[in-house]
Amino acid sequence: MTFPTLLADTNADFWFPIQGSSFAEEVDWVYDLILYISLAFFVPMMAFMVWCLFKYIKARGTKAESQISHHTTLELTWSIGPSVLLVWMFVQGSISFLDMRTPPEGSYDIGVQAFKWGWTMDYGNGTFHPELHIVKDEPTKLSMRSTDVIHSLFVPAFRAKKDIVPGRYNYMWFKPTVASEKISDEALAKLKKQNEGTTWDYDKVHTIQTEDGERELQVTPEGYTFFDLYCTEYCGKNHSEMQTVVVVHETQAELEAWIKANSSRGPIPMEEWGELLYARRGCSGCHSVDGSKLVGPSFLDLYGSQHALTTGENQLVDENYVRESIIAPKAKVVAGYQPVMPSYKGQLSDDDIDSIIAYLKSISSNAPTQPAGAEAESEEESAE
Amino acid sequence: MSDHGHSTADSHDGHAEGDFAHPLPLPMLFGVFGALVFLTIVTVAQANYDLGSFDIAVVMFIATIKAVLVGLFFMHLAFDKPFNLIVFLSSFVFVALFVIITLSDANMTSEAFENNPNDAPPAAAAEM
Amino acid sequence: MATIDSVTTSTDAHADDSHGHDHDHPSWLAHHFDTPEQQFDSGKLGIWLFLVTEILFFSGMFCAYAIFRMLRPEVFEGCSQFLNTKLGAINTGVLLFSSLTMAWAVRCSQTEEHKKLVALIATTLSCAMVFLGVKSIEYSHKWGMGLLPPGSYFYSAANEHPTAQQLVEIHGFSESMAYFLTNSLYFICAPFALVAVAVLVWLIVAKVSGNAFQYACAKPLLVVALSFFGGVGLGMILESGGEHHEGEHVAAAGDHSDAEHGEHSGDDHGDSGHSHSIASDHSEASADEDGATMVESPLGDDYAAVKLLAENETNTGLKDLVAAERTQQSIATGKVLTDPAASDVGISTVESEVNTPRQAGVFFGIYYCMTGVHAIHILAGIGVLVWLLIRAVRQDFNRQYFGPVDYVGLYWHLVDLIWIYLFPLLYLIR
Amino acid sequence: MSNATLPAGARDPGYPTERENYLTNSSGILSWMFTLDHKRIGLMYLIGVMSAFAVGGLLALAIRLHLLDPNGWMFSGAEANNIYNQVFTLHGAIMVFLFIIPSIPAALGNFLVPVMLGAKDVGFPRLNLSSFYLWVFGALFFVTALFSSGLDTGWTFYTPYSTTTDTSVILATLGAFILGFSSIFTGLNFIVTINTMRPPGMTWFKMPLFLWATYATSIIQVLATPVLGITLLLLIAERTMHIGIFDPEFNGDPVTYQHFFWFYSHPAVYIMILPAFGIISELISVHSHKHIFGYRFIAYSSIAIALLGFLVWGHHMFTAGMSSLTTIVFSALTFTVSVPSAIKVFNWLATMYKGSISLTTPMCYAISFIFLFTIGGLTGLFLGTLATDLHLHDTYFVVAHFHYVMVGGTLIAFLGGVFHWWPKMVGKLYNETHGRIAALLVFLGFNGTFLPQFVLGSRGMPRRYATYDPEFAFLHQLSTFGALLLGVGLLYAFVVLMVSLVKGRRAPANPWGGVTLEWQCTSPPPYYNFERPPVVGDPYDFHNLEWDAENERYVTTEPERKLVPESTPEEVPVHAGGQK
Repeated sequence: MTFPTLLADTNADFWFPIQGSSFAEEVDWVYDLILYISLAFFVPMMAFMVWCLFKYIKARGTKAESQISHHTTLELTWSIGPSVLLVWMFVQGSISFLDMRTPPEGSYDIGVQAFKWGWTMDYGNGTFHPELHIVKDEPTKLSMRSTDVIHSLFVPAFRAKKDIVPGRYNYMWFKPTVASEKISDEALAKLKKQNEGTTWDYDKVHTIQTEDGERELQVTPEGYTFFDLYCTEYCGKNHSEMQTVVVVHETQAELEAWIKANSSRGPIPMEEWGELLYARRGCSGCHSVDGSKLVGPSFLDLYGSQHALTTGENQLVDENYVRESIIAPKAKVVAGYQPVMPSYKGQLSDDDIDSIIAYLKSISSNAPTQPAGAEAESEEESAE
Repeated sequence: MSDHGHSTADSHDGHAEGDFAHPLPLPMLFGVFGALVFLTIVTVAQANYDLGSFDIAVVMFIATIKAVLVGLFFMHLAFDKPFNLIVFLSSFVFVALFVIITLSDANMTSEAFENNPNDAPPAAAAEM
Repeated sequence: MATIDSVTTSTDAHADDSHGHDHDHPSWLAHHFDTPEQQFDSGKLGIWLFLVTEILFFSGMFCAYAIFRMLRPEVFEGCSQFLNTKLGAINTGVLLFSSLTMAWAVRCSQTEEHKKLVALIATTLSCAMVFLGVKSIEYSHKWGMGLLPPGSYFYSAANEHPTAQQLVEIHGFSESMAYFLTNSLYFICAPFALVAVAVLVWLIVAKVSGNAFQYACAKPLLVVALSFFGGVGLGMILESGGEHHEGEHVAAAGDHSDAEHGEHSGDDHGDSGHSHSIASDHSEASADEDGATMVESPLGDDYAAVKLLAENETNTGLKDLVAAERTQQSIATGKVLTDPAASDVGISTVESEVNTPRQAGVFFGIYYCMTGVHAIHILAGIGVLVWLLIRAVRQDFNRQYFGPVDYVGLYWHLVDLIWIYLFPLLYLIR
Repeated sequence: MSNATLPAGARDPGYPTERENYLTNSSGILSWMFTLDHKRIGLMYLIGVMSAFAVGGLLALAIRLHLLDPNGWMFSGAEANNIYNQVFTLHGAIMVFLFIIPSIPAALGNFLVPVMLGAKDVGFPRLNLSSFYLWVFGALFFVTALFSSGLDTGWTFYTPYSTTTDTSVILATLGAFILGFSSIFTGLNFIVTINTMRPPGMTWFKMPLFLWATYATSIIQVLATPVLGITLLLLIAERTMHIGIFDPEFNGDPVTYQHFFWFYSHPAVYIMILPAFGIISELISVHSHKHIFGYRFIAYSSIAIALLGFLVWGHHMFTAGMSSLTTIVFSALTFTVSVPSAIKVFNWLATMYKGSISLTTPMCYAISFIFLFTIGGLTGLFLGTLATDLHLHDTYFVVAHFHYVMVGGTLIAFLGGVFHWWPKMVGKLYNETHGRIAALLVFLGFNGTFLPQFVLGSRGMPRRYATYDPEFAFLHQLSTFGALLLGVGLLYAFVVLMVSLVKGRRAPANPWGGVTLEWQCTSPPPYYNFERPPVVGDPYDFHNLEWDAENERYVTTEPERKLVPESTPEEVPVHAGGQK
């Protein structure tokens, strides 16, 4: 696998990943245009130089054949001549660029929250998910926000990129033209079984039996093939891990079904939903569940424990404190950590927060049996 | 030692004897100072009147006249080598370049600023 | 030419002025120049280039000023009212006068009037000191009121001059910082007082030991050092004169602010999250209702100032901001349960907490940067002028060698030039 | 001078005596520390920037070794990503601020400008020394930052990351601030020197092209660097006092910071590359023994690049959220800069045509330069074009592009310059064969390192990634092996130079056959450069040079030009009476 494939049925060429959006063809065309113009200059120039080397390397002391010092016509020609080509490149590039900056009316709007170090896509109606799911041939507009530092959203297959500057509203749009595939349920079940107990590795290449025979695929936990989505503006420690995937659905209905399935807890127990939220909403980037210290305190045995705050006070980790820390993370920061967590105010429903609390309780040995009492107690405390 | 002065104060054309000093006449210095003080009073006085959007223009105009006076006479650019004047003025060209482009870009993108007092999030800006 | 001209018997190249093979060089002409005029022209071009760098250096701050004034004109207009025009105008006059004396000093160095030269340089220096004295009154006054950059802004119209204790308790300053802020004038004056004493001691020592040269240097310098306090006095008189006007303005604003506090006591000072006993009276009144508020007001300490600015009828943006702030508070405290499905609060609409405006502070951030860097240039100017003064006492300059006076003069005029722009831009916004 | 085999009238300055040699005319560490001799200051700079380059180069190797494996090979543990981020930040900051910017102007420029000009020293020798010490202080700040808590912002110090990270941003920015002043003083000194200290006869168009390039560079240094100064100062103020200009948390705007930063840093790119153009113009002409082709076009294009360079900073920010209009205007302006750069390359090629080329070590570097810089320049077109830039911005394509310009351009030219003027600086000749092998290794290693990165970038590999997707592994490994080869080549070149100090043959005054003034004084030059102002001819007129095979040197056969007339010159030089 000298030049590994991004997707098994890729039409990626030597220079580029697969053309996944309506921009791709245009951008690649401009790229090729510049490439061929450049080669048309580069190759003859270098050939000329090498020829000169062969022809004019002389013994020391030999006088040069000519001492010509200038030739105004020639110089003017090569100064002005190439400018025409430059204008061509500029015009082509700018036309495509304006196209890429102007979203068509009625684009499908998805909110994007970028944070250190992860993504949350907002599908409306309280549905949030780290993966970007969109519909084929449907112009999609991303309204992007960052609350910490500058990030940049880049989907190579779409040839689209835009910085997400905190303090500003940032937009981008694209129209995907290639849909993701979904592997069969049996194959997915097999993969799930193989990956039991580990976090899902998106980058892992699986050998999967499909209708077209055996293929090498990277898939999401739900069995979709995908395009990579990177953060391309340096944003700190785990910048290189600030990646997610784009899944392109064949139809709007398919996307809506997926959104529905991910919109709320549904029938599953609270702890389990909390665990899912922990993975999906970016908590895992900063809070471990194995006791190791990352950017934030570990969640293991957190609930019910006492923590010193940066102000020097002691704080019991109870339901109120957890809720406050999710909504206003910078109000009470545990000593030894930076106040860097973004607020989840308005992004988690009460049920979501309760689920996270339930999940925290489930992985803590300090969790008291009578949570209601703790809550009442802390309310008294803060009333003082 | 001050008595040994070569009394070149009055001979402005120092170049003739290889002398390049060019002392400015005192009345000129005092005249310029008087003009500067007068302009300061004018600029303070005009601040009491609301000239609307002309306000900044008027203020900058007065300040620029003052700056020109200081430059030409106190800094004797009026009598200096032209090259020095070019050097000095060129700096303003680059300042203008820097300020104008940066400012106009901030102006054109200001609707995207989250805490722009005049906005709610722009609903669907035609252009991003 | 196998060996080069053995006439050169110079000792060493690095001890510059002692270059042996240029016997016709006067002591003030550097070895690598041919004529005094070449030396002067080189220096002059050099200093002009340096001034170019200075202008570009300041351009960054002017650019920042222009951007933020364009974005938030009402904030700049409102905050400019806190600056005392009288002090600014006096300082402008002082600097203009110092420019006059400097230009005159250049003339004296060219005409070799040495005594006058010393006197004029000393006058220029004294003006610089007066300028700094007035500036220190302006600064200390604002620091005490909390008119600071956004990071530490704590101005509140209701309590204009908080005590050190209040600063510690309400605004979370460290005790030493609070002490500094409330007594900043003394801290600023202390080094100048030390310098004045040092010069006095020097003067006495020089007099006693009979060192005429040092005595001649120290005498004008003592006057210079003392003029700082002249400036402080001048500033105090004018500032107290200006207090009336400013006090009125602020008091009026304060009334409104208090009224608002009465109505919406829930959104009080940000640090009520730490809810201790709060010393300031209006906060105390609201403290009990505050109890359940766990969430820090994102507007933070300068909320009062934002409200103050929101008084302006034209300032709809800030009015909305204050309104939005209230709604958010009630949501954030958890008193109002939000159903995400119903309200559809998404990423693009949620006010992010870190992006909270500290509107007023930005003006003061830029104000301190611009005037502060300018003041640093004044200090640097004082440094070189002192050097010039000593050389002038030594009678170093003549009509062939007056470059240093001229160069320092140009620098000094540029500092003046920048103030000519700073004054209307900062003090005279309507 | 007593050489029988040469035509009558052949002249050569011979060798300096111990007392005249600027290296030996005074001794002791203090005579170096407090020297005002531009040549000694230049040599101290050379040692300084080479040490900085060594540190930056080792950091670069660490980066490449880490990227050998998709999950990181070099650093491990919980802090691996952090270490990687600090390493690439310091690599960038050290290379840019401590090496590339001062490399040619401050090290070679200090040595050459007065000598090429025919002056005794630069205009302000004390300022020159102080600018060297400012460089040292700036470097110390960086070292302190390195040893306190590192620096992980990237060399661009983008806000709000730089205002929130807990590494030593303040120390590093203070260092860069100080280095900025060092750079300003150097530039100011050169402008004054070139304007007022030219000897009689040295008109603007008789100046060697290296001086034109230096002059253009100095203009940028004086005009752009102060803006960096104020930007960094405001950044420090933002970090300590939260003044609310750049930090969105306090109502500032990060894009404003980028405008401020790139207003300096784009012209700074030309501070880095323009002097390299100057060196290559000298090298190509001297080693082809042929008059430089299109002197005026090359000279004017240097000035044009310097001025146009101020108009294009926005092309670093195409994806950052500028308005569409600004973006398109900046794109259009960006293309204009490519024209003067292309003019130079065409002229160099034309200079080689019908020349008499000696494939010496400096010439090898000059040829590498043309090859690599052309690639660097042409790939710039992809980044100036808006549509392709949106895809390529902040990917390895950009990394490869600027390394082709900065390393393939500036570093190669710097090496070429060092090898070209080494005999002049130290008075020793190095081994040509080994010098050429080193140049070849550097060329191959460099292409091995950075060619794969173009492909990586266009395939979507983002830059500044400590770990990466496995599909990029092969190209990354290729690049790492190239880097190792490049490292070996550079080390080899260094050894060649060091060995020459010990075992090298004594260098004649004119080993290559150059006509510019520095070849008319001894190797090494006397401390006073020229006893009296030299009389200047065309700096690229090779008619009157003859090869003296017996002594392996070039000599002048031209009848001795009249020195300065003892009486008052008819044409009054600029500094003595203005433009007359």
